[in-house]
Amino acid sequence: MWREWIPFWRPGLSPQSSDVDLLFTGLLIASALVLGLLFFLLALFCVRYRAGNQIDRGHRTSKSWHWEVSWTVASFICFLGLFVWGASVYFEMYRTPTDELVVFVVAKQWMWKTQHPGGQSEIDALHVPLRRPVRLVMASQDVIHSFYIPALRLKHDVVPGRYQDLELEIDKPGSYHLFCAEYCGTDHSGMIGEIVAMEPADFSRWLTQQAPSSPLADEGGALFRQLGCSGCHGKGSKVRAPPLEGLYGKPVPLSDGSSVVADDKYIRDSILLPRSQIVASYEPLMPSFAGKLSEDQLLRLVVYVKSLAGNRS
Amino acid sequence: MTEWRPPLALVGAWLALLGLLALTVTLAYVPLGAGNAVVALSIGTIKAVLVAAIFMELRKRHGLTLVFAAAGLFWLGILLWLGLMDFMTRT
Amino acid sequence: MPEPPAFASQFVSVPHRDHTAELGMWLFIATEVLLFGGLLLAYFVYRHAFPQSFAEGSRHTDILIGTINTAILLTSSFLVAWAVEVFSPATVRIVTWLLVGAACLGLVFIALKGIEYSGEYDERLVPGVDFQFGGPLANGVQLFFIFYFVATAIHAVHMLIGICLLLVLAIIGRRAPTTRHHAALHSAALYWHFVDVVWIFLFALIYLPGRASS
Amino acid sequence: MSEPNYLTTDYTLQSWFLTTDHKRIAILYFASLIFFFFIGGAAATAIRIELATPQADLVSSDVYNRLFTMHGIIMVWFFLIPSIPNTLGNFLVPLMIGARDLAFPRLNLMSWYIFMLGGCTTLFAILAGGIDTGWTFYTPFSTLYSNSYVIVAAAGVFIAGFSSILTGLNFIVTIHRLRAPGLTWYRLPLFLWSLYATSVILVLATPVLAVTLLLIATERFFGVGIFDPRIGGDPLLFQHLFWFYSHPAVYIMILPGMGVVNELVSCFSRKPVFGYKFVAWASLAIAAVGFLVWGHHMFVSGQSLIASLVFSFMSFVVAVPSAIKVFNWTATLHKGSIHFDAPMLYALAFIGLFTIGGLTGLFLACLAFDVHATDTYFVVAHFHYIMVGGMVTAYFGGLHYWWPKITGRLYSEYWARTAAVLIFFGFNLTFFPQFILGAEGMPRRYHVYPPEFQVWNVLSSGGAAILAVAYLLPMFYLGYSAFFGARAPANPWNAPGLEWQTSSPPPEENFETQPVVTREPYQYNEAFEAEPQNA
Repeated sequence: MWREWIPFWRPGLSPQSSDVDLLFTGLLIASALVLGLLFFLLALFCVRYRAGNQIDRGHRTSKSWHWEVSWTVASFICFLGLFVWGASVYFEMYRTPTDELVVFVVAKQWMWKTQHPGGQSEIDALHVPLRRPVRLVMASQDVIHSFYIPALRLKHDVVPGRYQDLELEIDKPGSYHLFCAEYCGTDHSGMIGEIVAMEPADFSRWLTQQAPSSPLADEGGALFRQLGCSGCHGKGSKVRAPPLEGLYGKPVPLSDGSSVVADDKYIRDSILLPRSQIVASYEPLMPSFAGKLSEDQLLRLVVYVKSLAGNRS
Repeated sequence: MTEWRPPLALVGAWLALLGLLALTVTLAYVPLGAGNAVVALSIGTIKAVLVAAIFMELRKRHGLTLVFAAAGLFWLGILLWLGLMDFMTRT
Repeated sequence: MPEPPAFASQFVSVPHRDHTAELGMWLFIATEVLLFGGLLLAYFVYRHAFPQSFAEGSRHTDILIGTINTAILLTSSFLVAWAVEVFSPATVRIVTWLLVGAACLGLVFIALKGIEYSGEYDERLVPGVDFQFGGPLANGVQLFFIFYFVATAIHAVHMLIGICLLLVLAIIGRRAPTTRHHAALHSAALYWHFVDVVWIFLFALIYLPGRASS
Repeated sequence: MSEPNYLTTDYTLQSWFLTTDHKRIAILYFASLIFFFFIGGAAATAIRIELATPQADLVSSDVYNRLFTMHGIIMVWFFLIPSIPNTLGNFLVPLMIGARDLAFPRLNLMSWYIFMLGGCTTLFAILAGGIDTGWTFYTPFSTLYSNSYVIVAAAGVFIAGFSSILTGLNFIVTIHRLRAPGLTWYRLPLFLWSLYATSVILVLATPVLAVTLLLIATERFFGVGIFDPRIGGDPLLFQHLFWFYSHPAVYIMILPGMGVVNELVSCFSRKPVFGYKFVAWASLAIAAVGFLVWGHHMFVSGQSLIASLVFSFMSFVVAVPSAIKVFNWTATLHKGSIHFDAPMLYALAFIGLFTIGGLTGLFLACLAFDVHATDTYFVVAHFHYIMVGGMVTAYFGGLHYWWPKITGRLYSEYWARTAAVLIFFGFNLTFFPQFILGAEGMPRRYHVYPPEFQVWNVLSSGGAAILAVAYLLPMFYLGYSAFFGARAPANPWNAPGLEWQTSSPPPEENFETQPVVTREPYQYNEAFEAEPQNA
């Protein structure tokens, strides 16, 4: 890594946080230079040209435009550089790596509930294996919260009514703060937790030690039958509804001629707002489940539909 | 005694506005797909221009008055453009 | 000079005062444009997200009343513009009647609006009070009707203010019409026309979508 | 001094509360703003005392949330936004352009009454039980979950907004139409250019806030509304509408401060402002581009990446005119003859603190760093550097500079300099540690916090104590001088501006004869003390 050649450089917890730290350092240096120059000039002028000091005040600069143009252009170029740097690091955060571990996060006043695909759930805590990209799929049950891990320089709001992805990866074992960064009411400052990063082996041991609970997909399947979804989407039902087997991750042709990829968000939207995106050659018959499901139940359904990706009917 | 009579421009504008209203309502029932929205908003804009130019006497004004009248529309454009940009480019 | 201090001391002449007042009114209209602009952004965002719901919601509005109301407003605007145009000491009577007529048309508009609202109440289309709408489009339709009620209510408040202005000017103007009254009438007319323009767009956004399909 | 001035023409209550004299209305605003400033300041003091320890020991979480909300709402809408425009601006706009009054004097009085109505409504909400939404009123918390007086508070802010609109409208029309003969645009004091730019924002941004608050109140009242996520509404739409106003509102708060600093720097270095036209147009550029940057408050909210990119870029662009101004002020000092009177101390403090605030603004405009720093104390420190270090400092500077003109009295220079220095150090001690807190990741609006943040919080609270004392000082010596100070001459700084060419305090009609302008602005001569005009 080329960063190791920077004097006094301490690598961060993750490649991404190192990038942000470097950016921060760059911003600090640039600001210090500007501030230093400005304060130097202010002090110099204040001392030299204080009233009563006998000094040559003739030949004042009267034509100012070339000064103006030069410092305007200089600041603009500096700012442009900082903008490009900041934006490129930002876009790195949104790159989706392969082989991710997916963890679901439900935020509600005033707790974080995290759920592993195997059904293990935690309150105000999240255990993750080291050096493995983790994708958090986050939803809020009530107001806007914000999932913030200062040590990773990572934050994203969790807005009710939609899923929000956040990619994270940790390279060093330890436990780190988890804060809610968007004001959410009385116990906002109590909505804090812990991110525990463990060696992969420790992590799998930890997973098995958790209270046995059924995998999310199984619970989703139970809900699927309980809510009557299987009545239409199930095999051999009378009503003609799009089959869900093998759906996840594939493009879906829509009735208006466009197509979308069936990701978490699409499935969630299709449950809540079934008629916003109608699958080509199907009738818009499905009722909306908006307001009838909690975020916990929704994500179980999504996981269930996702688990059907493997088996083609 | 003719000084109470409305100028022809006003009467003309009024009749044109009523005509455009009839036109826009009629066209709303003609299936044009996405064109319906375009037609409705275009005719709305023409009507608004008529009101502004003739009833509000903007055609007789110049300079500052026109700038002030346009300022609100310009900033409305900023609001709609940048505001909609987010919603149109969500993935 | 019929009016000894014809204009306040910060002005140098009557035209100076009147042009200043007109500029002030135009600036106020610019403010109002952005007031409705916030609503417009909301409308376009949701129409973009729920096109079918908005078409469906639109089909549940009363286009007959909407069209009549548009014609009424256009006509009352015409009357006011007429009054401004012919304003002079010789035309006091006709100007008064034109303003009263415009204000009455405004009241008819409000009355029809009330009938329309009560119709929507009977159809249980009032979000937050009584909203029952079956089917999968319900949410978008509800958003549409929230926009509908907020936008038309704000517009109606503007109408009521305008009606009061017109009536006050009609009453004051019956006495010797002065340049001051003309300036005031001119400003009030600008406001009234602006309210008219807002309605022209609200009409296109609320009543017209989704009529051609079902 | 037997000539009647605007203060002595009439002493009845009615002559104050029904006045249409812009100078008296400025005094009415001034008195109201002091009141609101100390309410907001009291809330800030309570917050800093609470945060001296990591636990909750002074107040409960509910009270704490109400305190910072009250601090924000009062300070933003009832102090910072009206501060310079409605007091100094109201007083000076007609004087500086050589006019008898503003274009619409009765509208001006009306806007004060509207302001007070809004202020009282908000105070009622606070006294009745408070508001706990933060000054940003984010949905769906404010509409569906908060159980506090959101509608009343929103109504108060809504009403006060119309006062802002009317003031802005009045200024724009006045500056366009009532300038004295010979006073061309490029002869206007730069303070007026910045007030003009401010007014543009007031007129064009405030209505969007008004309609947004209306939608909030509707949603809260009816239990269902346009931002409600349960029916497919998008809380981010609220944020767009809110920040369309509230980001330009930041420029409402800082532009007048910049305007004041132009006057101060020029007067106390006895030189014209360097690059007059660039500074003038920079004000308008800030006002215009300031409308294109609001989405930088939403980089982690889930808005589209493209929107974030555009807003980030525009945020860097809007920093350019601010940088131009800072460089021009510095260049103004070059080869000047610099006097370090109290107003100049404030102006120099402004330049330093505003630059720090502006540079940290760039940190926040920088996408990747903003992800870390947004909603932390870094943001809190940043905007306090702009609004308190910048705006309030400039306000104090301007108040001292024009104090002789407004009251006709001279204040104690010794105490004024002491207060200026104290404010500078108190301010930095209060807010610089908050940058460090934010960089370390302490979120804002936290009532209790992990103990490792305590050191910096204690420093900050200590600084706040100094700052509180420093802000109280001017109350005493300025208050004293208003009644017992030495009489001020018409032009104590020997300044060429039109407002100094009439007596102190000015007569009710501002000028005995209509002034005619024949010179460029800021034609200072070396002599700092004015010649005694008539003994």
